[in-house]
Amino acid sequence: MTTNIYKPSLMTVTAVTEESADVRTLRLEFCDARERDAFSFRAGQFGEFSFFGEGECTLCIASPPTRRGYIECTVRKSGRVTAALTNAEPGDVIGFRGPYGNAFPVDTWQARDVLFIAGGIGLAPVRCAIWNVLDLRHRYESVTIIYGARTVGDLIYRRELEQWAERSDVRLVVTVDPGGETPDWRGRVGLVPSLLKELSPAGGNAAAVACGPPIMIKFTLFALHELGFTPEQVYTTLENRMKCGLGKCGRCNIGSLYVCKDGPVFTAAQLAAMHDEY
Amino acid sequence: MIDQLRQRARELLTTGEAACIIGYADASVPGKATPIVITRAEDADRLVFHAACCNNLAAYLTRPEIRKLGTVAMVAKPADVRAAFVLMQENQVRPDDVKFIAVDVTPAGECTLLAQRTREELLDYLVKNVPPAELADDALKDVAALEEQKDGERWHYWQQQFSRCIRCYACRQVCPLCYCSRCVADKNRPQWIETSAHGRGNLAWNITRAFHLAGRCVGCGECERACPAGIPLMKLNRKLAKDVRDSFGGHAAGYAFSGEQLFAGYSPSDPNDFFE
Amino acid sequence: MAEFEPKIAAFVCTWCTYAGADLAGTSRLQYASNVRVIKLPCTGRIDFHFIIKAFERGADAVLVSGCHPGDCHYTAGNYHARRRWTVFRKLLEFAGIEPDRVTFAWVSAAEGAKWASLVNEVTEKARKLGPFTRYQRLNEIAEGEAER
Amino acid sequence: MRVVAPVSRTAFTEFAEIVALDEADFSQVNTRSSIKQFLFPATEPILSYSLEQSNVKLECEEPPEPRKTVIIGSRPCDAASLPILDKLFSWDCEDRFYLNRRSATVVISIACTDCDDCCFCTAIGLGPDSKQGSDLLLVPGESGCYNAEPCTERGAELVKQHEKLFTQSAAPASVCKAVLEKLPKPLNLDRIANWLRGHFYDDFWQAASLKCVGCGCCTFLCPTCHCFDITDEHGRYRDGRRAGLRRKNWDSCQFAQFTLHASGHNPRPDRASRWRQRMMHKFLYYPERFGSRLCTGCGRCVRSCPVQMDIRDQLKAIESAQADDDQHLQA
Repeated sequence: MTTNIYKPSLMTVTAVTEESADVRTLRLEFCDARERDAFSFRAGQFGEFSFFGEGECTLCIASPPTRRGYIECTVRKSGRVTAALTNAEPGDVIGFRGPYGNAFPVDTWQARDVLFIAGGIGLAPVRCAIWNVLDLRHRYESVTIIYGARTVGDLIYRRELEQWAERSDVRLVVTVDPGGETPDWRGRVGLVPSLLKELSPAGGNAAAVACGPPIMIKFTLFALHELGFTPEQVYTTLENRMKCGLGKCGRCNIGSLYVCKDGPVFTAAQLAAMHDEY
Repeated sequence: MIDQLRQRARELLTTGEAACIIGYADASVPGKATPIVITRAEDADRLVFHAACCNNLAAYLTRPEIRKLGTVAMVAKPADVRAAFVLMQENQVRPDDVKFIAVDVTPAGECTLLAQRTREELLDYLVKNVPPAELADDALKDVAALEEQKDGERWHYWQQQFSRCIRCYACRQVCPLCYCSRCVADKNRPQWIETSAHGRGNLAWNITRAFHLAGRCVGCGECERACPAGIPLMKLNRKLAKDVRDSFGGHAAGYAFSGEQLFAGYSPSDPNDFFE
Repeated sequence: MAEFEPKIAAFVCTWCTYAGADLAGTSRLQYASNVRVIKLPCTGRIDFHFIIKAFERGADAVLVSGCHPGDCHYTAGNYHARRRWTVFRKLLEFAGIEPDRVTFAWVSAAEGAKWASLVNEVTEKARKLGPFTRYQRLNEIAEGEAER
Repeated sequence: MRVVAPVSRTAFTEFAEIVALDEADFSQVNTRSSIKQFLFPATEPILSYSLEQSNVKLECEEPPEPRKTVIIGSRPCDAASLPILDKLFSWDCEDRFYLNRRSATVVISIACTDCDDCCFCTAIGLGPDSKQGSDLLLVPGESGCYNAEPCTERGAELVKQHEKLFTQSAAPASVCKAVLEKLPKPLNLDRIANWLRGHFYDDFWQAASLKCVGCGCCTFLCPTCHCFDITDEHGRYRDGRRAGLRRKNWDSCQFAQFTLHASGHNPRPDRASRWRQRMMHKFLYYPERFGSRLCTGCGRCVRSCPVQMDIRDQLKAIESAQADDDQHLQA
């Protein structure tokens, strides 16, 4: 057993899915079978993914805990590490530390309606929870997914969007921002918050998860409030810059909360009590 | 002198010629001075100028927080004026956005408020009265002493100095001419300069800092003064100033507020003797 | 003991020196094999960081070469570069790096023979200087070998 | 084993390894940088790897065996930083890089008989002869001797091991009295925390940080600042494999990139928000989370600030602002 809390496990990239021009999903399997067997996590947790020689970056685990034997991460090319990760090929070995942070309380959503709202690459953490819920579908009441992206080209997990669209036990609405549609686009055009108001899901016995760009979250939370969702019913994940993921390096804090330890999942009620440092 | 300075500051603020004054105030620690930004005429009495007023206030001219305030009038020592001139030359500061409350210290150590106000007047003053401090014979003595040593000794000397660097970047942050919004030391694609405070990273950083100021450094000495590790950074800056002077027709930075920056240009007659 | 074979990084402009090196090759000129050539669009593109990075990666010497003054493909890239190096090489020397560790040269596309003899000369200089132990020591410390 | 003490080899005094006691200089008020460097160095490898395409090997995976270290001549303000840092590096999961060194380090402090214009330990609830963090506190006596006060079991053990160096003495007259008179009055730190809690959004921060140039001097010299970066550095090839190190490096909340997101968004986009973070972290967040303040009053941030920012002035201003608020409330 290592005493080095910064030591990553080695994982092999077993599949790479091209999600959009600059977004890839990597499927990863532990090189060490014992590590694989010992590993478990909960939906919403994150890890430190590293490409050796380039460094570490913080990403949520995008695959659900209900699927064992592998994890997935979805990464957008934006810096030194993410560029290396998006260029990774099957067979490459990368580092992983985790799981870290808290999780979506999916168990407490049982026998309730579940509403998932995501924007852009914000679908990655939500996807983890979506599959978690869908893999145990009988435990939950209605499942609604509202997903928006700036353009058609920015939509990720397209194959899964099709799967969800085909399911009778899932209501899926996909939208792109005005101007982001293509001639053959058959989904909706419009912003997520307005679409949400139009669909007006009932807040009474529901849990909502909302992830996406800050501006979308802001207006989505307003909309949910108007629809009668209490702030305690609404969850989101924050992604402040982190280095250690372990509550040591001192950069992800919002007030005296460490996003890496007290988050990344927060309720809208917690969010409202926080200062604007995310 | 201080009454005149405060009077001038009040004037600039009340007439609206300047939205703020960057100057010096007495610091909480006795005998020291600290930069101060004032926007109200009644605060002009807090301004001071004496031997402990060392910061190069031109460093504030490019800060977003200061730019937001509007036209700046700065209490400026010759080195500060020179730095502001380089900033103008490099199009970082619009000449009309800066007013000078120019001050100097006479050879006898007396602080004076200069009558010169416009940049043309101040340039004339600098050219006539203020030779570049970094090129003074006395200042170059320790450079020459080091040049005379063997390369191994120089290597050892600088390694000892750089080994103390903790990469706090105080040298960069106080420098009026280190204004890049993202310094090459903070870039990582590619990572030209390792961020670690080990010998290799520290050498790369200190060489880079010095060279990026070649032909631009006005010799105010703030980097060396700010360095918490006591690295003699001015020795590098002076060496470069000297080589630039000797190689490029006596060039000294900050004696022009327009025209081409030294390393933005070239001459077919530049030194060629070191090429095979 | 085998003779020390220095590792030399050569940063060259693609229009002149690289073509010159090519000519040396097609002319079947024999010269030292110690040089690793890194091709850049112009000498003006050869940043001083390249030289430092070469030493950080274990080079014993560096060669920088491009078009003769007046012959730059981009009119003045080599003039700009020359002005910078005039000062930079002295800074390196001041920091304690032997001047012979870095060589600057103009080699045109027609000067295959000059390239060959230049490489030989640079290699000979580096061989005489021996391994760049000063910088290697920094590398060892930075790479944790001192502790290992 | 190594012995570390203040030495004056250059123009200023710094902690360094010594081989003979006469190299040490115990006469200075304090050293330029703090003792944290011996437990939490400015840069340290936390992993080494080598790779050849997709074949990755991790090497040196464990924290190194620490060198047994005796720090002698640290000031009580430096020693006091260690119990504060212990909390951070041991809560939730243990950073053995720090903690292994910590348990291999003995701290012998010397109480202060002098201070300078920047010292303010008394304002922060410590004093020239505080024992926090020291294993053994040496209080200068009148005849050139030191009165040794063991503060931990380790300190007591040390005295026992070296009995012949010590003689029994009556409790000496406190030599710290004179310096106490020169040191500032205690601040009401609870009052300060109260103000901070209610003034996250306040013009104060803009005014207080306007002259800040945003260097890392204050954070790097601070004995309690502990934020770090993790970075990879490729090295040269070794046996045909690309080798490299992952390093843990000091980082500073005053740097713009500290919190910069990959998207370009920065939750702390300006000097004011970064300075606020430093003050809040020291006097509100860390106390809320770990029960102690991130400040020992060593004065280094005041002494070395290139623009003479003075945290004491700011604390005083905050304290009196809250006092006004309190009074207002009562009235």
